[in-house]
Amino acid sequence: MRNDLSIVLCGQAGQGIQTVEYLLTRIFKLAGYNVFATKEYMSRIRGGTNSTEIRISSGFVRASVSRIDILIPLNQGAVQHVEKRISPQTIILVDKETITDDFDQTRHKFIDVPFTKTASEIGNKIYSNVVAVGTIAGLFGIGLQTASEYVKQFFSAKSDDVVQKNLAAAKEGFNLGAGLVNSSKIKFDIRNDADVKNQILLSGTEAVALGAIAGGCNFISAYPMSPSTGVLVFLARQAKDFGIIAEQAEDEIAAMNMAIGAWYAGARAMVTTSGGGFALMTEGLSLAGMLESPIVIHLAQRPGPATGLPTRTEQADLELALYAGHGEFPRIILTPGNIEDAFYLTQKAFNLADRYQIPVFILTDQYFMDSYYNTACLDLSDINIEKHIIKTDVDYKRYKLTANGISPRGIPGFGEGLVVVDSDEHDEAGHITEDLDLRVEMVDKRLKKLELLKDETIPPELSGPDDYKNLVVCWGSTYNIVREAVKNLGRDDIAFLHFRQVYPLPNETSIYLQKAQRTIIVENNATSQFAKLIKLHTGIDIKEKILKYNGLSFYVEELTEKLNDLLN
Amino acid sequence: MRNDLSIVLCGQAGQGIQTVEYLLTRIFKLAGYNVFATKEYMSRIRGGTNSTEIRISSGFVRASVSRIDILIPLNQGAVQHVEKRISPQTIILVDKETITDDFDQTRHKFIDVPFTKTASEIGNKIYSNVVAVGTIAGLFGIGLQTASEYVKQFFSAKSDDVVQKNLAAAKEGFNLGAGLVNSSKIKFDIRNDADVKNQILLSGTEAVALGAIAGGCNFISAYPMSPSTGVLVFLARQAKDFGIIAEQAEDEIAAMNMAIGAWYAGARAMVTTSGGGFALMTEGLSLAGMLESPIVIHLAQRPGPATGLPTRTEQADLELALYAGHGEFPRIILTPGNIEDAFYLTQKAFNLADRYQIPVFILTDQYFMDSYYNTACLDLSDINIEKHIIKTDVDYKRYKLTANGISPRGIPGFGEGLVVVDSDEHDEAGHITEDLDLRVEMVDKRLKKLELLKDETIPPELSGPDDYKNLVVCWGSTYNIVREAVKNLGRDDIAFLHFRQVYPLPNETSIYLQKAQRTIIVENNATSQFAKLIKLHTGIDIKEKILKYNGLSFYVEELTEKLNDLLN
Amino acid sequence: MDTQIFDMANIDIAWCPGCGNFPILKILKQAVAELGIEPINLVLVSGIGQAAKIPHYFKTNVFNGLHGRALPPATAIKAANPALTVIAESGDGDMYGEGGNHFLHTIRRNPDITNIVHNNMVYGLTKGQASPTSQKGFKTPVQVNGVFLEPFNPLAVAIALDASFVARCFAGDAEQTKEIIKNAIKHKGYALVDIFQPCVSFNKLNTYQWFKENTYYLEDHDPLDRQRAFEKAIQTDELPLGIFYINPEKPSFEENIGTYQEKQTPLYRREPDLQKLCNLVDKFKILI
Amino acid sequence: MDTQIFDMANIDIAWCPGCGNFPILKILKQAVAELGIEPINLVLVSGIGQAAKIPHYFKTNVFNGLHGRALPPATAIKAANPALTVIAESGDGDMYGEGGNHFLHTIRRNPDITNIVHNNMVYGLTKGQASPTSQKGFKTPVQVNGVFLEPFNPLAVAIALDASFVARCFAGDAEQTKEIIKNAIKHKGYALVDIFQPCVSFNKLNTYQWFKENTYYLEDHDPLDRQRAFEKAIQTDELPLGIFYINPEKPSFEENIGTYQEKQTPLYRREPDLQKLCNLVDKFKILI
Ligand SMILES: Cc1ncc(C[n+]2csc(CCOP(=O)(O)OP(=O)(O)O)c2C)c(N)n1
Ligand SMILES: Cc1ncc(C[n+]2csc(CCOP(=O)(O)OP(=O)(O)O)c2C)c(N)n1
Ligand code: SF4
Ligand code: SF4
Ligand SMILES: [Mg+2]
Ligand SMILES: [Mg+2]
Repeated sequence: MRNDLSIVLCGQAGQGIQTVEYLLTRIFKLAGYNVFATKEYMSRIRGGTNSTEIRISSGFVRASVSRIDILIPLNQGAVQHVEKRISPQTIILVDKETITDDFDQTRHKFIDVPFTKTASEIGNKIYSNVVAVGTIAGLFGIGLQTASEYVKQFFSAKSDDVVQKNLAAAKEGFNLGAGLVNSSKIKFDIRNDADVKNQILLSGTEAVALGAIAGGCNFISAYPMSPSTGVLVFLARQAKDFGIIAEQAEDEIAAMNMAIGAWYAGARAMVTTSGGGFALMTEGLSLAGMLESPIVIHLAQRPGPATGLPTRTEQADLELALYAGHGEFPRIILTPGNIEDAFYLTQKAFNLADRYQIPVFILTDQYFMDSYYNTACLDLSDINIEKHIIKTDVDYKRYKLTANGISPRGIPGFGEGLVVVDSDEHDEAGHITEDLDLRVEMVDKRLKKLELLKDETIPPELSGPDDYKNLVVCWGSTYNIVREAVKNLGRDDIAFLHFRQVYPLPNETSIYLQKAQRTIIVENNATSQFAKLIKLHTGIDIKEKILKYNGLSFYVEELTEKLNDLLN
Repeated sequence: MRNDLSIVLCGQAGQGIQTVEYLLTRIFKLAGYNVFATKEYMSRIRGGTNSTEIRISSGFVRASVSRIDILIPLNQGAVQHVEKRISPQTIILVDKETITDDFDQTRHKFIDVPFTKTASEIGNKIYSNVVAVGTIAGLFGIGLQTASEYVKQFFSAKSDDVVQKNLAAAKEGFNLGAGLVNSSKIKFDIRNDADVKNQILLSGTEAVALGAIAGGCNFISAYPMSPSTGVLVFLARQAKDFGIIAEQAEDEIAAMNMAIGAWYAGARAMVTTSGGGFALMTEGLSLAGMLESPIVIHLAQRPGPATGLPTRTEQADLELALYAGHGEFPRIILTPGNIEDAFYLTQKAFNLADRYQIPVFILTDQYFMDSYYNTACLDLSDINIEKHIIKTDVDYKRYKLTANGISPRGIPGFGEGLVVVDSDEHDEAGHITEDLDLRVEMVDKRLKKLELLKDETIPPELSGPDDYKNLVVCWGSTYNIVREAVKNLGRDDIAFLHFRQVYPLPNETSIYLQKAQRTIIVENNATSQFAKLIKLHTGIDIKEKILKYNGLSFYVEELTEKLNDLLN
Repeated sequence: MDTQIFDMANIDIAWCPGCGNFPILKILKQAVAELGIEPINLVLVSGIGQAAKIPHYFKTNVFNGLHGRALPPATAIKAANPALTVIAESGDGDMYGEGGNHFLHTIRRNPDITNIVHNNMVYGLTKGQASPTSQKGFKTPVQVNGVFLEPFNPLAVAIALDASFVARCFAGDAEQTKEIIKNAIKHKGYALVDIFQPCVSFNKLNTYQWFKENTYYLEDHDPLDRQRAFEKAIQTDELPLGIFYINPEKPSFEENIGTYQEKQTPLYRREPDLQKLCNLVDKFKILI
Repeated sequence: MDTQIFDMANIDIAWCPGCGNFPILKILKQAVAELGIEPINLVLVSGIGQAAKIPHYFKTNVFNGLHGRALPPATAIKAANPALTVIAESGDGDMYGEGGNHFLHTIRRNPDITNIVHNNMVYGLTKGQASPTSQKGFKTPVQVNGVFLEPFNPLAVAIALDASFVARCFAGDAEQTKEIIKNAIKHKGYALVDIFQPCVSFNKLNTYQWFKENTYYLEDHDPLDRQRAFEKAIQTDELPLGIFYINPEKPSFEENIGTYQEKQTPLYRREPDLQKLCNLVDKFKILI
């Protein structure tokens, strides 16, 4: 009896999948089940076919599987949409009344559940979503109590009648589910774990935004762009409580130049965007490089080129982040692999940006932004907001030449000095210069900082036996997928190495790679950009590559299989 | 008696250096001397101190030297401005009346020449520039005839009086020069060469612009930015004669998107810009990648980051050109090393862009744009303007999947078909799609073209013995400087390899590099970007680097010395 | 001409049921059909957004470019081949937000194109943030306390720049909108048509009803009177519809550039004169 | 306050002798000095161009950013620390060309900054190409047959967008210009001051003389009358100078964002409330 289950809801945009997903994940968590959820959806507001995957388990679940144990199709064509992921074991809870595609009973296991009828009896079709929620709860023998309580809370804003109707819907659904169990059409028992109840359920978007607040972010300027908008929305909602200025700019160019201006005046600013929007920010990135301005850039990747697939995922803007901006200047690129990373790295990004006066990237992607799972509550105890601004004296010079290249950063109005920054090559005071010897000193000064950064990189995380023969390399959002896939292989000769900082590339990299007899890299892009970065900095050429670029992230089984094929 | 001479004019912006330079170079050429000229100047319109170097020789001269044989200072501080380049042999023709800095006669060889007085006697100080021109002519015993004729032509637009006065000025100057020779204060004899007279004198800017016309360019949209503006100016001037639409856009974003639109409608379009402006074009670059639109980009480099040194030179935007644009798509980067290259490569760029439906870069820099020399007239006999557009039929599909990834390109209004292009991922017809399998096919289609490009690269040029032990690697504008420096070394164990195409990196690269015992790379940047590209694609790590990034290109002697130091 | 000629075979339209984009699509097809413009001679240029998807539901030539960047390619396409009818169409965010600078300078350039803006006063495709034309007080996930910026006034700005044709209409009124669009297309030079378009999913403030109640048609208004046009354009208590301003004098961009003074041949049919090029190169011998 | 407090020690000014930028530099120093603004409380924000070099000749805080991008950082600087006096200053190409979109939307935002534009009707630093405000017929190395685009009308556009302060003056008239600038700085909200500035090197058309002959000061003009302001703004036979329009009602961006409702402390003096953050994080347990 498996204790790891995947439930998929599939239907049109705007059909209420989100509500079902929202209720189910919360109820499961309250009931003490480990939960993971992610979604794939089209670039439209209504119609089409989208799907949400919810995994529940006795242990941690943090990655997407293709396997579907329970499918709830909500519209015509839904089953077909996920066809490839359906197996003979897949239980399809279908409301034959609403969904009339003729299904091939021989190939699939259909169970007719009268969601709509039940709902109508309660008073309105629209309750069918909650009926479905109840049904699932029933299937798992989650106390009706828990479910009802949450449903109540959830609709608390609504009129009493609506609340009651929804409770009834949950109850009826629950009975439907329980019925299925009793008639032993279905049986699961997934152990639950009391601790989960007190854990938090957090998405990549929320983790980045919370990390920003924890980093002291008090200014965000951005232009909406999927999948990066969530961070702006989150901070806008928290603006009042945390004294954040959250401004929607007229374009990405304004967003970037505003953020740099904000840092100049003493704010801690960030931008959030995606590939095309970031392209427009690259002149501003170079400005930050020249002004030696801190700037935190959340770059949420999606498939390109150009508009590409706006609501899908990819890891193909690594080289863009690495080389964007004309001229030569240092930067840091952080690539969170899990929700906790996203929080702590974003928090750290503000400190790094401020200390080194450089651009710091948080590189995520749509899969990462839209995925969430339960995790132990974030530890804020040693959150430390480093402010590296000084009170200036009368003869303050913004670009004082120092041994390590870092000049104390003053801000206007704080102290007796004047703060002069200039996009032209400048002298120590910050004023425009054509002194070509000084030019060389300033270039060296800016590039020196790169040396400092190299000594303070976040090492990659090795998981698996120290005496590994095979090494799987990955970065960013694929962390948990690779982890589970490698675990599935059940071999004692394989480990995996995940990079949460890709640039500057940590010094440990080559040591880890040299130890391996075989190295396989896993990337969500078509040209294996990270392998190129590794080759450039270590000389090591990773020849075995597992690449995916259809707009989706890897499924655990898919990756397991690909790894198996390579290794056997 | 040396037969290679360097004359330097140094003075304020707007003081007429340009006139003197213009007259002298033309007169020298007409007199059958080989001429090379280049300039360094400040980012201002009046004042400051700029200098122009003119080299004349019996053989070809095509690179900048630091040595100054004759210096003509035109303002206070001019001598100091070029101090480092002055030797005891340097003859300084100074008009003590106007330039009153107290010179150190012991260290420098000053000859007082009364340019201004002479001019005033003729009628006006302003003739002093022409007096100076005459003087130089006299020094070289260039027939007064030649000089006068040219001066006459040059001022032909002006009133007769002005012409006469200038002729007088030239004559008086000539006598001054001749006088110096007779009083044997100075003596040169530089053989001249009848052929030179019929050669053309062409700058990098002119060569790129002429190449564009030869490539069938009939649309240029650009936003002014040094050092790239000259190409727009040149084509604007030729617009009427060659039916070119030359439009100054409101910003670089518009320029890029206009050019792509123009190609869509059947024009052959280019943009010209520099680093910061190009940064703003990078979203549009990605659009070209997705639309599979041809586009020719002239990117004239200057020192960054940000505004940097607007009128200076650098080779630090190679990586930007390589990786700009979000998402993954192929491109070509051509890097002319001499004037002829600039013409033929730009011509070819339009054919390549059209054939492969990709962006093609012409990567130059300020030194290259502003330098010129005499060369054999351009051979237009086998100029071939390849047009790769087809007449469409009713069921035309813009993105038809083909074996090599290239889909025949139709344009609207030509044929029965409809031409649909889309920045979203699209189907064969060009319409937006969320079919993720099709997505993969389209990515593969676009990237396939990169393989074709790799088989058609322009091989690097090896100069020197085939059995070289030491190899000097360079790209773009340093070609002639490296050539002369290597020649100066006078060793038979050294060769140099120049890349006029850096991406895709020619296949021959590793063969050449492997043959060398020692390889030294020469780049006009601080981080040796081309060495990184070579390492990435060949695995060969060039450790010995000669880098310059003060805003100037290399001087031949400087490079010779650096090479010597490394090799001995 | 039958509008069906512009219909696409079995397509799935990605707009929400009830969206104001549907009537606009229908009206536009009728307008071009009635003007007898062949699909092969028409180019729809758009940016990115819900409105900007319109070319995918329209059987003709399409250049669907970047968000905010429809006008520059539209200008270039018309310049490269004046025989084509070019319509640049997108949403309010696209044209007035991201694309604001092109809006200004395309008006100055005055290419003979039609600029249709689906003005739903919201960012639809990105799920309901404020657009430049969003009304004050409009609450969104980002403008949590409601919009406080002054709404962008496209008509007033166009008139300030002496645009050659400036109109506004309402997607809810097919007949008048169609006529206005036809006039805009027939007009030589840049023509702005700002269309009020209800977004049923994200703009619950400016609904069909709201637009009906808050708009009226200009009457005995002289579109040659710029001063009066401006007065009407800045009226906000009620929003006028119709043709606000026409400047019939202005030569178009294609006329001004001179490329077509001697011959009408589009660029793709022209060959560079290599003989002229030889002569030009030779000038670099004589050097004057 | 003595204007010398703003003088820089021995600097080489990169402008041409006779350039209209010199008087503007002098006037601006006087204006801020007379308003008693301390150098440490003033920030000059500029883009790139000849005009944009002005902060390098001015002893105060300076943010010399990118070409066309002075307004966004100026807005942010003011928002991050409202105690600072912020002036965004650049040329016509910078502000109305490359920066056109920020011009539009900064007016809508209405930050309490002063936007000074040195309008020499040409691109000076890049050697004389047309700028958005270049007059028709103006010949340049790029506009070889003379400019044919409609000149950009910054005042009319600003009034169309209901900018809160709109003025124009002439560098050749120190007294009036100084007074206008002082009013602009004192005005709460966005203030546009477009200054006619002769470029002696590249604009031989619009000289000191030309501006003298073709301008006049608005008289008994009511700056609260938007309609009339527009009428004046679009006058071209003669160019009016003075304060065209004032909208005294508008709250500034800093007021609207609410960040300073409770306390005036600038952002750099604030610390995030980690306790609140803990509570926020805890919400992700209860999940409503
Ligand atoms: C450079 C860039 N920035 C942002 C986006 C994301 N984006 C797509 S559509 C859109 C705005 C849509 O609003 P509007 O133009 O009014 O069109 P609507 O959907 O309302 O019809 C945005 C911000 C993008 N595609 N490209
Ligand atoms: C992105 C970018 N594009 C182009 C340039 C080149 N550039 C510098 S100043 C300038 C225009 C100058 O004109 P204006 O703004 O009117 O200032 P002026 O020199 O006339 O005072 C241009 C195009 C640049 N620095 N950056
Ligand atoms: S979101 Fe609004 S604009 Fe977009 S399709 Fe739906 S209703 Fe139309
Ligand atoms: S070029 Fe014109 S604007 Fe620039 S400094 Fe000279 S006169 Fe002034
Ligand atoms: Mg909209
Ligand atoms: Mg100007």
